[in-house]
Amino acid sequence: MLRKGAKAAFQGAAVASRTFASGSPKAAPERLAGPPKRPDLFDLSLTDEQTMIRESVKQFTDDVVRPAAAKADEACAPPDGFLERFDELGVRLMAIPEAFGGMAGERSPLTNVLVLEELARGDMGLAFAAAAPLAVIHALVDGGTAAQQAKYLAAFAEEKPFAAAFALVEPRPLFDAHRLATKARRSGEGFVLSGEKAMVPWAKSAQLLLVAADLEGAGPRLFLVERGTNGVTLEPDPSMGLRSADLGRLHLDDVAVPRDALLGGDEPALDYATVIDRARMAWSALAVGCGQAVLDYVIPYCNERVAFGEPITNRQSVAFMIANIAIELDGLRLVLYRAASRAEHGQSFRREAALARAQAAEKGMEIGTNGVQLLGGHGFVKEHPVELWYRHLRAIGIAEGGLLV
Amino acid sequence: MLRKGAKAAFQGAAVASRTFASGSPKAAPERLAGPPKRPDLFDLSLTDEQTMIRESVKQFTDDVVRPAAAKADEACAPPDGFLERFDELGVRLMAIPEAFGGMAGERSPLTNVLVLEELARGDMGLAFAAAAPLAVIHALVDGGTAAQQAKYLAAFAEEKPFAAAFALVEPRPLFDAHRLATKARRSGEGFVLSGEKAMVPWAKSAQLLLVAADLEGAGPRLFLVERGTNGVTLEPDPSMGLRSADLGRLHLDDVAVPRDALLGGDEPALDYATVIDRARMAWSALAVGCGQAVLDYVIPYCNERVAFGEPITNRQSVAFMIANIAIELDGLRLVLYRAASRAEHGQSFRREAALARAQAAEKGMEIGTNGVQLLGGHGFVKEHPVELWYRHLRAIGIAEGGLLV
Amino acid sequence: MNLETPRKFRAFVEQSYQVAANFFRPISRKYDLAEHTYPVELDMLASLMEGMNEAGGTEVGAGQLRRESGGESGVRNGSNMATVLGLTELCWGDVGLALTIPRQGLGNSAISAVATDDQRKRFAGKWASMAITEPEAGSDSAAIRTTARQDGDHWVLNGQKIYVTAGERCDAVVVWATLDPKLGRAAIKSFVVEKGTPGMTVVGLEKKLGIRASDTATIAFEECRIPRDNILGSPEIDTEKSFAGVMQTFDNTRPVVAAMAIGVARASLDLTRELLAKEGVEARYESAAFNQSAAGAELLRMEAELEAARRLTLRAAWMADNGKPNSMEASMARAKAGRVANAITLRCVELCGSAGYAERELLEKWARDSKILDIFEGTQQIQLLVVSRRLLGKSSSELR
Amino acid sequence: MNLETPRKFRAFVEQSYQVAANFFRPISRKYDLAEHTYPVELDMLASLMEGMNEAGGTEVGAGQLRRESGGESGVRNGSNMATVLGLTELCWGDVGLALTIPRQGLGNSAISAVATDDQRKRFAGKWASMAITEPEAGSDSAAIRTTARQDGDHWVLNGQKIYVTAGERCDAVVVWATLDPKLGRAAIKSFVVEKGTPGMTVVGLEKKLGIRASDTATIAFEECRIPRDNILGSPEIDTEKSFAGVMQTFDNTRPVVAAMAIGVARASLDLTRELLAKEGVEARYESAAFNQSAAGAELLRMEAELEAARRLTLRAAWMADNGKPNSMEASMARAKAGRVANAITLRCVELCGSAGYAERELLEKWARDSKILDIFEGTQQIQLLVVSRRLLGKSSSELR
Repeated sequence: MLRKGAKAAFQGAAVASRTFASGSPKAAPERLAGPPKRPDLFDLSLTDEQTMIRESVKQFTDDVVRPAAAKADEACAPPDGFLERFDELGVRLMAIPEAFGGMAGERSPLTNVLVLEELARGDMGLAFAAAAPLAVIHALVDGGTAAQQAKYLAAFAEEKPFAAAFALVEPRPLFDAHRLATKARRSGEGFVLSGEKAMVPWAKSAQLLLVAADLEGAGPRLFLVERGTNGVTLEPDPSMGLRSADLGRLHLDDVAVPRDALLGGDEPALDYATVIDRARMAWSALAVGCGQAVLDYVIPYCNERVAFGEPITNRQSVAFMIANIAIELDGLRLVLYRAASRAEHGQSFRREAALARAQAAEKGMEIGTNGVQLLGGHGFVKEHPVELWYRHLRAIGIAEGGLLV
Repeated sequence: MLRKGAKAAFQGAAVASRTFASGSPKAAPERLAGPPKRPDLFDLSLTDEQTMIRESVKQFTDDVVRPAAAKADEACAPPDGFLERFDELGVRLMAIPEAFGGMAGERSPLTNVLVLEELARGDMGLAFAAAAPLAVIHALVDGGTAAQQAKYLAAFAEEKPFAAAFALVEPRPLFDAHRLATKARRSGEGFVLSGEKAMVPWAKSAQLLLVAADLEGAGPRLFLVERGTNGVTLEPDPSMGLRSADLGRLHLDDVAVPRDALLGGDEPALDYATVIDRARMAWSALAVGCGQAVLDYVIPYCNERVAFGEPITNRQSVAFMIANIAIELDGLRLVLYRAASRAEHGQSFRREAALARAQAAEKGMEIGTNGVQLLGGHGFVKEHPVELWYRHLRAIGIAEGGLLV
Repeated sequence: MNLETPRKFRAFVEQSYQVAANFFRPISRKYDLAEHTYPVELDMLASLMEGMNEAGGTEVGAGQLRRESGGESGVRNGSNMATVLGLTELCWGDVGLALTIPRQGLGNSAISAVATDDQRKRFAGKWASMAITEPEAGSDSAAIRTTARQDGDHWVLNGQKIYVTAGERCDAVVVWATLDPKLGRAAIKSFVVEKGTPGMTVVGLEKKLGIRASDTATIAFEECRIPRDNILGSPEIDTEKSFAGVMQTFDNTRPVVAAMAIGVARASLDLTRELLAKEGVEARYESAAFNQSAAGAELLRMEAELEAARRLTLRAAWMADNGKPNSMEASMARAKAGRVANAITLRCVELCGSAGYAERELLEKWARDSKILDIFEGTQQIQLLVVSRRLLGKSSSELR
Repeated sequence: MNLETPRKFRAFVEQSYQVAANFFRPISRKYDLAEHTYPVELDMLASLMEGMNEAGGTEVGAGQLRRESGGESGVRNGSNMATVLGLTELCWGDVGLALTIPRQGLGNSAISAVATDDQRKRFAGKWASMAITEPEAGSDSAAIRTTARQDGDHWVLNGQKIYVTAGERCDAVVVWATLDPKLGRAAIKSFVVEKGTPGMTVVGLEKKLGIRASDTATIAFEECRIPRDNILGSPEIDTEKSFAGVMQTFDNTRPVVAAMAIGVARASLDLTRELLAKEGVEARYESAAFNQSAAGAELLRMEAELEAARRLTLRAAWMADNGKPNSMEASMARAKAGRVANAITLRCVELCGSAGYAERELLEKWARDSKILDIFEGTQQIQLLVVSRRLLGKSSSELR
């Protein structure tokens, strides 16, 4: 009944679905190269450009994201104009090739990791919301056909950003990204999609959906589905955390899409498994950012908190718990950076992304629950943000897709 | 080559295999009942008899087992006359029904748990050695045919004890007690056994072996195999811990045994899975005993050890590690006692035995490694027994069979 | 030895389970969403349960704990065990609702534990909360700044208390206050303050991560005057015994909090087992953890951890019922149950994926609720201090 | 950013691996069983390796660590990283043997770190051990009671040291001693004592849980007289700086111990993976942990933990090579690697069952060897103290 009500609301006037013009396709799709090779040395330094981008995101995080987090959590939606404010950083245009009106020079997974990490330091839900459209852009750049790029990248390059989402997770226990229950079958010239997706951001406003579905006979594939298509419903699905991303559940009831909806066409340039790996790195980046927020918060808090006549950080159990947050956080971060830097330099990264994901799921939640524990009763109430991070961090290990680096 | 040499030694004059006379079977096998029902209340108290037995084993442990542990570990064998000294406690005769010359009144898995726990507080390897023949006795009492009982229980009830062993584990990674590689096939009137067993105690002197093998078409079964049978070889197999039990590897090279070797005959009274469960409780009991040894050792040691001007137990990291040893140890102990008391009262105990095993494997090793850690460098040298307990405790979760409660 | 639920409590446990399943579960999400709204359904339940208790001869809720004096012959399974068993069931239903059952507050348990017969009579039927924590003192009870000053036939209380569970809804509050801040723990006493007493004000309610059905109040005392007989225990300041008296409450209530943790963890585990079974994944008891699926092995491990916590908790309650000193065992139970329950509820969400993370199931709620149960009645760290001091024979100044 | 093994070290890493696989592994069990017997095979190896190092321009062993002064332009991958990479490989072969390679002692690393040019020349080619621990002082270096008294052109040492790795086999010992026990850490200095110096006696060898190929000696100093120039660093007692100088060694050696832990853990993991693969069980990288077999999931988890330890270790070495202060990072690496390696080696034995528990495979040996790597150069707890003091800005008197 709840579902029905929501359905009605979201299919009706509330969603002003945009339409996408076909544009004029290039002869071949545009792809972006990775950054130039650097000396073959172990090196943890960032490039000047990375430092610069990180600094500007940091500013945005401190000024906009963190202050908005609690309210957005309560409202189950990002604040009005959030996507526009984020867009002022230029991240969107820097992801779109010049041919479509963007200003992308290169494709750097590592820079994307740094951006996500920094955003999630402010709020994981808002980070998800901010970066969700970028995932669709990245997928189009990496794997779209010339026609798909002309149609959608051009739209993404317009003056104003719009919400888009990459829907992968399905509401099943032990969901496996490589065994999808959402099915696509060929029908006439196009496809018919049916199934359910969970943890889709921008439930109220997403205009374009990148949907993972099992294409009969071919295995998992990605499809571009416009919001206004018949049979597409997005109902709100508030969850433990990530609420500020306006999470929704997507219902695909025999949704007919044209032939051109299959990302990359019948022989996609983009390997599905690689997309999963890139998404896993993205979620690990969110775990790192949120974990850093915990660490940065508990250090001064516990140093100032006095019990039994001394700061509680004079006690080993408190101090060591904080030390272990720092150790596990840095360990996870370095595992992730290695995966991302391998991706950046064209090396295989399936194993490394898997290790990052495993660490993120385990250590992320550990940091989240210890963050609350360190504040004791104060950690349990909404006066302090640690309870929110606890809820966010439980998403790690559950979320798949949604983001890309 | 090593194996060949050992084989020669152990098949030759070194092993004076005894022979077993058939005796005169009773009309029906003797079985022992559990203890009488008690008031249906949650109650952690022991009966007077249990307290008495535990006290006498405690004395033996303090006087004989603990002092012998280090040397027996080095010698890879129990001290001379160990089985005889243990036998003075009367545990053997208390396991054998009166009909065969024993003095058993009842069958109490819980009492057996208490005995094993107390022995393992002295040394896990010697506890294994001491109780190994009892496992064969228990199996005969619980599941032997009248003929098997007449032949073997009468021998067990003779004046002097002899070594016997229940061989179950196989030297394979991820060994599963329910999927045996050791095979038994029917051949004429009897069976032919072939396979390999590991972690068999009393390698040098075991006279009677209870061997688990997969009987074609019937699944896992237990067989009574006399040491002197052709094709039976036991070679020493020293391991990380449990060395004092004289661990060996048993080779069964097409060993022909008579029809009567199948424990309980074709329709065994004793369910194989239940035997496994009882053995799991036994190993959990050893984990509890050895864990208790660790706890009892580290408390005074750490209280006396001074660093940075104070006893190291004034530091939370040390104190909490000890507290957690106590908590996990008691938790495991209670899980085990519950399983044993269910077995004692005729209630199902598969689930509870499995939970005890899971806890024992995890917490046992945790206690073992923390015991060494608490002594720091001193824990790493053989002046202190914690390194031995570390090695013993790694057997938990690996060992199956061997013992029964 | 017998570690099963005794027969005499089985019907009562079943009743508690029915309450959890039929009263709590249906309104569980409703009051999680409507924080600070009183669950009116509980009024009926409270009456019903009182009837039930009278009929069955056993009590539910934390309100009836009593230490036995010991020395009597025979083993007893009494109110501590009943409470532990009952609350495990109720919290399988909903921790927040269980915490806000009228007349079953933690304060009631404090009163039961140390009240005189006269006090017991006077406060019978009152719903009593417990007010210990202050803004500047978390687990550090010696730092309590709320004062109680004797003035003729009255005590006059001044100070502020936070995190008072059911502080708004209750009829009375058991307040920890010091007779003399300079004398440390020895001077801390507990006082019963009835609602409506001038000078006591509920100044605010917390917004919380979990147990949102239960209200958590901040209460201010300003020249709050209560009868002299409202002190629990002796008014004498005895450096050895006084604080021990106040602390003794914990020996009864810590197992209760452990029981609550076990209840919510079992709820998560039960539902997860059910949802995973639909995917064809189960724990197999006959196989070792590493001989099965990862999810099956995790179920097995969680079940074992929960079993350990549960038996530790029953032991602590059994000791209390039989007059055995159980401070260490009470803290062991609470330490183990608190951490295990939090870990289990969080893992269950992970295993159930987005199905567990969304509000449609209660799994995510249980993962929020459970966290407080590793903080209530002393954090994990406080429990470990209690345990290790006892084990190592340390004073609180040696091992801080 | 790049977190791979740099190309310049790859050949060297491969050589180290070959040494581990072809020299160490074949004699690994032999010297585990024959404790206190010098592995004569190592004499040849030591010469071979020295040739190798000269040819390759990189060094192996803990003997060549040097902090860079920083401030130079460009990123450096220097001796710290080379040592970490090399020792990981060697300890994949055998930790005990790696610890007893002639002329590659931890004492050599101490000399490299702070020696003057003259000292470096004088002690070149010497195999130097490190003597820190005393019977009454474990991780508590301030409690050192071995004294160094100045007497004309000499220092005179008195005291006893335990747990001196390679203490019997080495040519010289770097001894921590105090100039004045009353002055605490500030008065602790390190001194090089050459073997054969009258007054220095190896009084005994330990029997150990693991690393039995390596000798662990107790050494007594009785009026042991050494040249004045054998002090490492300044003889001045400067409350701020002196101990820091001595401690600075740790910033170089802790990542090395971490590297050793990583090596032995990888050995266990590699073999376990191989043995499990024969049973048809593997970690699947494309699936989440809970979507595979329990054993596969455990392999995945262990691999992830080891990867985290390894990257932390390389970071600490990279910082040392680039003149960045790395005390905290060195302790993070050592803390993580020590505990992870112990856990992994123990788990691998469990996964391989009796096949892993028996002496036929090296798995049980690695589970014994690994334990010392969570104790060496400061226990786990000491590392956490270092990390938390830095993070929280605490002095050693505030956070003890």
